[in-house]
Amino acid sequence: MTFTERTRDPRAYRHWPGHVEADYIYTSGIAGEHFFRELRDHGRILGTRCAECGRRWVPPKLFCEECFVEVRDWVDLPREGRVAATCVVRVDAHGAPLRTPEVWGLIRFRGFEGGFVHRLLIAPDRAKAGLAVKAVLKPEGSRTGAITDIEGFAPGAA
Amino acid sequence: MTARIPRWPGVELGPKDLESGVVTTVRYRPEAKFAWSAGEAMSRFLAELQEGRLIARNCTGCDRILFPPRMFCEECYRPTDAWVYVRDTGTIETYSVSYLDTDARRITEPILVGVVSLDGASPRMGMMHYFGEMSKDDIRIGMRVKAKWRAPKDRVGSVLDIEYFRPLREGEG
Amino acid sequence: MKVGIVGVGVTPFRPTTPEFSWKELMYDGAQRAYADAGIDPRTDVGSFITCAEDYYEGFGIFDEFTPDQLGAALRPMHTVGGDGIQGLANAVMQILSGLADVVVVESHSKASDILTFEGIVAHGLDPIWNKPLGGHPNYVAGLEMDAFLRGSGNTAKDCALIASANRQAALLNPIAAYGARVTPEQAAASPALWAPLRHLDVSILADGCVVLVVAGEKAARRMASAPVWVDGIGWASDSPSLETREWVIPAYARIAATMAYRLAKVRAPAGAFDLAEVDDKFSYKELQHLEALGLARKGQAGTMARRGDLDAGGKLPTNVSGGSLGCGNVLDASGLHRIAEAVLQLRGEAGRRQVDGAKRAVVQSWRGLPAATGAVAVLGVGR
Amino acid sequence: MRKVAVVGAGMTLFRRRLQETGKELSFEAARMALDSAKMEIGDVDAVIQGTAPDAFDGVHMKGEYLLDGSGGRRKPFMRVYTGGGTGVFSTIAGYWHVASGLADVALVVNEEKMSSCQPHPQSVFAHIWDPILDRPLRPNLIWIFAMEMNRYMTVHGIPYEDIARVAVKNKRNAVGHPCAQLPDPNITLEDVMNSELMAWPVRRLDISPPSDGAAAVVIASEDVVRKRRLKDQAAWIKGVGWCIDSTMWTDRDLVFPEYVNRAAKMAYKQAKIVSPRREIDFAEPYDPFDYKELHHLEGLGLADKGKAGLMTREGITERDGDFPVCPSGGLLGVGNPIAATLGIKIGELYWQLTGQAGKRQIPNEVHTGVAQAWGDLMQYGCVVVMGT
Repeated sequence: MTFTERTRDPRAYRHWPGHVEADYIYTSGIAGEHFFRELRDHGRILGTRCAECGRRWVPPKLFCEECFVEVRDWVDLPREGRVAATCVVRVDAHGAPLRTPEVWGLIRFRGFEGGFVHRLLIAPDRAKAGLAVKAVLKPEGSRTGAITDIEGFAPGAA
Repeated sequence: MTARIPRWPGVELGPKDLESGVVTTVRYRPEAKFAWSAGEAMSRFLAELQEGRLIARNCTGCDRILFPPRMFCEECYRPTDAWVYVRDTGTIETYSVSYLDTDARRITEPILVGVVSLDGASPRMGMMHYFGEMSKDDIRIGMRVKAKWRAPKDRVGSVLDIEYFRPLREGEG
Repeated sequence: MKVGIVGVGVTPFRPTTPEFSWKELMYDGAQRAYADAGIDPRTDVGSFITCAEDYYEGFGIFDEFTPDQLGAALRPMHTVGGDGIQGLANAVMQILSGLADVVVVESHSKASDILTFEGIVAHGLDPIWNKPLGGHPNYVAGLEMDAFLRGSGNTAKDCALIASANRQAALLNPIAAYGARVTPEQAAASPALWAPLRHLDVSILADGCVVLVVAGEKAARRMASAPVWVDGIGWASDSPSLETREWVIPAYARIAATMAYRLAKVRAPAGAFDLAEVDDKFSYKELQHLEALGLARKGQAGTMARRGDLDAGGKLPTNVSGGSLGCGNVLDASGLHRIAEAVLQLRGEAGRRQVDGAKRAVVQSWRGLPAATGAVAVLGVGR
Repeated sequence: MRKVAVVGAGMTLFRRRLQETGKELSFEAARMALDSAKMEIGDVDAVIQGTAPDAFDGVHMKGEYLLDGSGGRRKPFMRVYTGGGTGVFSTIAGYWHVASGLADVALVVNEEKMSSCQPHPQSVFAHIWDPILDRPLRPNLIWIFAMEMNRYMTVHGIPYEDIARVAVKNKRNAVGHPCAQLPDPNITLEDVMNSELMAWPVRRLDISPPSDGAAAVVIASEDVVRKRRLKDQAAWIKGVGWCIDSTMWTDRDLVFPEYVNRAAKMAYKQAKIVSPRREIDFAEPYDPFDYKELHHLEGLGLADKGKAGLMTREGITERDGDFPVCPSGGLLGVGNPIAATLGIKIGELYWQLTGQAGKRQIPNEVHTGVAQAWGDLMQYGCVVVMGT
């Protein structure tokens, strides 16, 4: 029913399909470029340090979120982080059931603002906040300079 | 101030830098698929196209025949009143002779495209479409044209059920 | 100067609306608001605002497709890439600036046109740090729920209570799309698709349109016997980065509330309101937002739910509309929907849902995943 | 109503491809604007973001994504969006944030990163059309401008040379702009008229380029201007106006931008301007195509209908002419990162009015300027009048 008319046959209502289609290439940017080159070439994970307030940040940004000034100093991230929150996902990106659940974590690092939201390479029943984890990197040579160069985070032994 | 700024920010990249991995990048293709409800006005409009007809709505408030059809009049702000067929002949309001195809690629045989106001609708009301059976030297604003419909079996309920608008022949319309 | 709401229009929320194009849906919401306010949009309105996002609509520039159906052709109009309460904030500022006397604010959801909603939400994640990891974007909500429950002391059972209560409340709301007799046990046993977040903790998308007519004090008094005044309004964003935003008590809600309370001169929010409409796109969000707004003490929102404080007859009736869980998630129209509910309540026109003697309400919105933006409005009648 | 001024501005280079992320570009422009206003982020009460299609940068809810780079974190942050009109519109929104009293200082940041979109930003323009009426014809963006330009030229009988002169003027003006993408001191009328025919009547040099870039301005109340002693670097916002025309573009006569005219009248009324051509000293109309500068001068009431081309031919609109138009170099010369054109519209008004435009400074003394942007499907106009 639309205001003053009614289409009698509901099958007459049409739908018009469309796709907001485009391909994207995103640059890592100024801060991201340094981070991903170090990760790819040297397996290092870096954060930034704001000269104004002293806060250390990861992931790195060109600016301090707090002071809104340019950040130029790079610092190494501690090897070990701690899981602050977990999520066990049982469906894929489209909502279809997954055979093996995925475990996601929010990982914090002592002395740093921020952290990573990434996969935890553990069984779902071990997904618990408080777990100490380390980054598991792809082998040198197969790294491309992207966040996927980190395969995920796993308990200390990895 | 602007005269005294030593360096304006921005790091320029060359055409190949994104492609060739000179800088690190992420490639992505979003999933953004839709099926827009055509609703009352456009469902009927499309059904009529499939039958080889162009339909409008009239508004007795402002005494206009609105094409493309709509269920409300944007001038009077009230529901429109009735379905009205308009003719498939009309006048070229404006056009372009395009040496770019729909993907902005260069072409040598130009596409003629423009806006046709339709006979039977209120002044200037019409649609965008292609023009055919005329050359870039013939086409002009004010030219009288008629729709070239696809064969009934090939029509699906789309503005593409009209192939293009062609010059109106003597004795037509 | 004060600003008042003098007209509301809400279409019934439905899972799908094949009979309406997005234009026709907007027209339907708008004509209801104009009838409620008793105005002609072609002559009586100074400015129009719509709140919309390109990717929810499927357009490169959705702003193009907004004016005709609102009566805004050849009139001042603009789009806010934000929630409806942010749109209302623009209306308030235009009026206080003297740029317009009467402003129309619209927002809608034609979510049934979207075939790949998850894909669109995922497209809102950071391109460098999050997108390449893939996954169903509700992992963000699952993580946040875990962080919130852990950090605040509320429980998953409290969330199930909300998932049940709001769906049941919606049975009394004629516009609701998803009212249902869901019990807390049923909610708590629904599939843990993003554990700890479960299927019934998540609101379902609906189609609907909400339109407000807003006016400056003089015009409002002329137009409505009892305008609902916007006593305070605030909006704020936390860091968009998942990694650096606040995960337990969201900064966007806290800061927006501080701003709205300052303007409304609310010192002690806990006892200041007769009802609250807060965002519940996920069940835990209602609890989280109640605490961020200072309506519940930290860790106590769940206790309030268990004690019945949030029920229609309780201390602070919350989401008696049925919320997003019961009425449906209408995207950026969600905030306006709840404003419209509060307006009906404050006018005493909420029917079976009426909260007795409601004089002052607080309404809060959140933009949904993956945003960290929200708004708060304090509404009142009298004076 | 309290008075409101622009007290600082900043912008990045405009280039076809920049390495910075959208957030980083926003930060660079915003930081520069704050520095020029002698302010820190803590002085800012609200942030307004202008940015055009999400599909350029390729991020859904692009305003949310950009906001930390724009200084909006943990602040009231508002994204406004009027297609190509956003370049000037965000300043209008900034104006009402401050004029209303809800903010004393507002930071307006506009950004566009069109290079993310592959293989060419043109592909995004496929989605700006009505899905049922237009998209099946797979229109190319340049077509609509060609159709509008044809209608404008033919109805008024304007020779193409008068239009092409605008491109020459603006690309030459851009030579003085430190951020310019396509400055050309030696360009001639013949270069434009002989450039590749894209979609008649539009040739390659009639068109502004796609660009990456960001720009920002700081807007403050008169109290702030007084207390912080910013009077010497303040340009006051005297009037604002905006207007959208019907979506049904195939029902409108494209010969005259009525929506620009209505927006201008709204702004002039507030600014108490009765005779715009006499009371305004220079203009920054939106010039993504050369004919648009003329079209908009007519919409702004700064030229009679069909006569703006004569002003260009007679040199009136040159930087040292009687009525300078696009002294920045415009979109044609500096570049067209859609919303970020803030920097060459509002930004140029600010720099010119406060005598900070350096090599681009208009030789005659200027007291009042008008900036205008245009957007959507040839249907949006917004206008800001600023003065000393």
